Amino acid sequence: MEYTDSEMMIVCSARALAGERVVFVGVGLPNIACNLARHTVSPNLELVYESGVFGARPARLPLSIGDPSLVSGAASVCSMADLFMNYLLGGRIEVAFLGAAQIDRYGNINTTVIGDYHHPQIRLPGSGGACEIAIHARKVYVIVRLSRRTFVERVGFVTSPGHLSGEPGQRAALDMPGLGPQLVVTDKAVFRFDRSTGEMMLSSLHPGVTPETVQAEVGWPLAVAPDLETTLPPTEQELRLIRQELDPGQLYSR
Amino acid sequence: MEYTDSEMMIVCSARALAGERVVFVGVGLPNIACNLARHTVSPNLELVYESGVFGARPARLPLSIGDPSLVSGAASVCSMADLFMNYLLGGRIEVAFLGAAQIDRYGNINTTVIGDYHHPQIRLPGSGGACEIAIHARKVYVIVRLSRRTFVERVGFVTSPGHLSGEPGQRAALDMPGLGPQLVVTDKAVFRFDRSTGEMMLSSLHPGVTPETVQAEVGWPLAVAPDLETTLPPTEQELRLIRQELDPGQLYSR
Amino acid sequence: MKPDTKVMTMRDAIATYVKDGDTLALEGFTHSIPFAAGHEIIRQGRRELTLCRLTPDLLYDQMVAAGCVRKLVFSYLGNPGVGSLHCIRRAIENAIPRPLEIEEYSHFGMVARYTAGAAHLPFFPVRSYQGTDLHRANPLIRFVESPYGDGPVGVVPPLNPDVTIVHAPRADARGNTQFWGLLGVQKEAAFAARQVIVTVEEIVDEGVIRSDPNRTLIPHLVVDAVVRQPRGAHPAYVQGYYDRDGEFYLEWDRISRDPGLTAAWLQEWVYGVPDWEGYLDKLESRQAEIWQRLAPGTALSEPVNYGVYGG
Amino acid sequence: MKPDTKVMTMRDAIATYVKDGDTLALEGFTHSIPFAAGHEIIRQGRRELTLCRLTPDLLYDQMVAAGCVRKLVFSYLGNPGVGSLHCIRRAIENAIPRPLEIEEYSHFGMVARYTAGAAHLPFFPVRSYQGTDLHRANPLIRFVESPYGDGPVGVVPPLNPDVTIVHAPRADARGNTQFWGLLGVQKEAAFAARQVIVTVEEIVDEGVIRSDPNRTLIPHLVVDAVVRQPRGAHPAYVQGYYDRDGEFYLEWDRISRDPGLTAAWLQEWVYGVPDWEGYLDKLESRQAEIWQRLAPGTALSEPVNYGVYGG
Repeated sequence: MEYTDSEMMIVCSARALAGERVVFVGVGLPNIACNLARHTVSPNLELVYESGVFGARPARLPLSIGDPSLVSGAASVCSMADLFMNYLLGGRIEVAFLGAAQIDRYGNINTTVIGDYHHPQIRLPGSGGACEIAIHARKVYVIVRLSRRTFVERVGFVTSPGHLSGEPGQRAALDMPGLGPQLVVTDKAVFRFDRSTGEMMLSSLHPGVTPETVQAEVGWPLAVAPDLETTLPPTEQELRLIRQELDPGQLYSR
Repeated sequence: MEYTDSEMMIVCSARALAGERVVFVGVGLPNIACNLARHTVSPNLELVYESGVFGARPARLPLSIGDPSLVSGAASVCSMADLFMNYLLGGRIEVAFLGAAQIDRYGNINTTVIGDYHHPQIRLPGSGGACEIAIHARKVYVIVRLSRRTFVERVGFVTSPGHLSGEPGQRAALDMPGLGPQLVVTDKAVFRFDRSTGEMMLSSLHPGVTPETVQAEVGWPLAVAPDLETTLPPTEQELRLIRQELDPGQLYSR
Repeated sequence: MKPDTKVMTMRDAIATYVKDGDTLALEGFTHSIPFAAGHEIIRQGRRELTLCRLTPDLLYDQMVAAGCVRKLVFSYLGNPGVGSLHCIRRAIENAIPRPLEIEEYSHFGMVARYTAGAAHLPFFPVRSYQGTDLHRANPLIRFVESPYGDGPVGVVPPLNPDVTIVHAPRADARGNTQFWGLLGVQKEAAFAARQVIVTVEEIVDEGVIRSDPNRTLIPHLVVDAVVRQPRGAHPAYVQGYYDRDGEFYLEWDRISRDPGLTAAWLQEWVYGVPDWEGYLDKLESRQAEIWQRLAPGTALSEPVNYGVYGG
Repeated sequence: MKPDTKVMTMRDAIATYVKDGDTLALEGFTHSIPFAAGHEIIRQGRRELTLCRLTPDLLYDQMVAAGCVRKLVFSYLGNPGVGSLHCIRRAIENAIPRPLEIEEYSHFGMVARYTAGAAHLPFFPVRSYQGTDLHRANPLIRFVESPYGDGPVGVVPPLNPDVTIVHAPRADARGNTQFWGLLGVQKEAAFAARQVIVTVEEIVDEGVIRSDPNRTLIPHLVVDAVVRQPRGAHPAYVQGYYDRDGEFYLEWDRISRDPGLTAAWLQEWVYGVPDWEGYLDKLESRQAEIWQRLAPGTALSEPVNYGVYGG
């Protein structure tokens, strides 16, 4: 069956939620991925939204993390102070998804600015909750399209810390409870991180993609996992769920 | 008309609420005093309860600050975190009432222990919210019966700071937003504090009480206000309100 | 993460989650105090407990008298509206039935400790304690210099109980728990705990809970056991369910002054009954009209519309 | 203290309480954003404002484009689900229509600033910012050493707006204001402010409010003005009243990319109408079916019993 890049990213993200129980979910692809995981690899997955919602049962595809459909019928809705303090800092989040305008060799993420902070070339949205998520969630999964503009040797501004300069123990020394980024899902490949060097490494190539294609879009000499795999394409069941139930309007998965 | 010591204490406390708008109220005499003030000198007085209640309309005389009658029909009921943070520390309280097991020359209050802290002669209840009240409420009114056991030169343990050692500016130097104790209402007399020395001084004698009677129950040479007054006895209206409306069972005002 | 089916008997919930030596918080400010759970802890003979609570109230007085307790973490020791907690005073003043260690704060200090515990903050600023002797009595109360030039600020450390137990009006079977009336520190104490037992007046269909998600202060995410225990807060009250049994608070003042009477009371009302149902049976056999006496009238909240979006 | 009669027109409320140079917080996370109040501020020509908000959203994009704003205090600059806030980007990147000072935090940093502001705490610990460049960009983010030996902890200072404006489903005439749905930081921002304006879908009898006191997150104690302004959050939504007008969020992306179109839009929809009723009339004249399109179905909360005690 044919599938889109977005569908592949959703499927890879969903599969990586196998065995996980509590996920901090952003809107768009992560939202669809989390719901796909609930229908497949992780039926008891609990979704927590930054906006204050736990245990949502949306009657439609939510258009933002503040969508009213997330509230009606939810198990609990709390203030943002309670959400950040009691869920995120409280260590209840096992996996969180982040996007990135830039991500570097060690998984550090920039969503703040391109160019000088005070005289920016491009002003990006900023942290939102990403800085706290990167520090406190036990694992971070990044969803981002592969591009040389995005995958840079060193980000110009660290909004959300990854493995910092790569030396082991740095995160713990800076009192970060979370393990940092564990997975980067793109439209061409999936990356993991080398535990001893903190460095991003190519872990799985989507069907038909070569390592050279990936390297061309990455701004540093890319490490390759010894057990480099080819990503299993989306199954019929996964595609059916995405297309018929989770994003019937193909708003995000097109 | 005849009246009891408690009724006199209630009336003195209520009158001192003239012009005040937001009072932090304990149960018992302060509760009745605040409600009497609403019926007389301060009709717009707002009552805040440590338990989390604002704008209570109790259908009966509440037996504790946690009484369910304070909740039903209240304007707002919040958590204790919100009550302490947003009302008390937030500087919204103009007057608060405190009791005392010991109170000293400078209005410092002990409700923790008589004797050594670790090997106490008498273990008292402790602070509750009194320590924060003494620091943050703009003014503190103390209601306590006059007794040499209670009015001591120096309290054995400071639970709730008053004017400390009396030197002006000490409270501000310790970052205390409130002005400290302004009034001590007893069954024999009313005391205020000298602004320049921080010292308690006899301000008003209840009818028939002599300065000597008061001095006999106070453990230091008592200063006397230059304008020492005789307390006006409870009016008929005040007594009627207490007896018929506010404490018809004479639970506290007997 | 917590399993999906959490409804247990009180006996099983306490036996499963409460161990000798644990640090426990049985919270509820005047309102909805988990007496039934506390009695079961006494009955099961737990020992060497550290008990945390703003206001130990009669429940901790009873648990101290029963010899369950090594240490008390608190901010106000009183029988509200009545006077002293005599059993706790005996333990502190005279080491009866055993020495009792104490760790003492003010109310806001305790609130801040639970809040910091829930959020895994290393400390919480309280802007309190300056000019008092409380930080001399408790070296865990400390001061930090404000980095904005406001001088030293009192701080307290996080409190993370092994088990928090709260009593609530209603929850669903998974543990989504709703509260109304005085909220105390129940939410903070639950999120701060490693394990949470919720005892409730009613277990309701999850549709009831989900019709009003803003009232769910404790989500199933943090709940380990749900125990249906109607009237489980007696002699305290539950807003809208029953009134406080003020008579018992007065009677306890009389009983607790005397170690012999206290022991006899524990024997009769706690050890001498198999469970809370036994306690309630005994109560009703003595006072046939008790629940009529304590019944409030009805005052329903006006509903709000959450709206249906999509579907 | 606040007077008893607080119901005012939007025009009077803004004219009375919002001054040039003020620090304002118009809060509401996606939900219940006070657009009507913001438009009135633009219409009255306020200048040199410092605007605080976690997510500036379209409202602050419009206020920046209108030249009201000197400085922005924020944590996320985005058109949610759509993309950039083009007017704010133009101001930051190219000083159009004027230079815009920024002071930037993360979401929890902003939440913590309001929380500290409400409680008059000199700082609030967030356990964040280590390993980032955010504290290099904003020197108000600092670190203190934990007195319990946990190392340096990120802290933020209190935020105390001159005026906080929130939109809510209902309040009584004195200002007791109830919320359901997403709660954002409305409570904290209100308690932190020197003055508070509440705009509401409905002003209800105080009996409605007092039937459910736990839902009153902002008490009349801190409220200065109550403005009845149905549909006052359009194009944002109010839970149970109307849906988000997603089409306008998309349209604003197109309009706001072009300074000329932006100016024309402000002229037509803000300066060119006398008040929010004028805006709504124009909206309905263009889209007769708009409120049917945005109407949610009904999903009422199950009532709870608070009980009648005494009386």
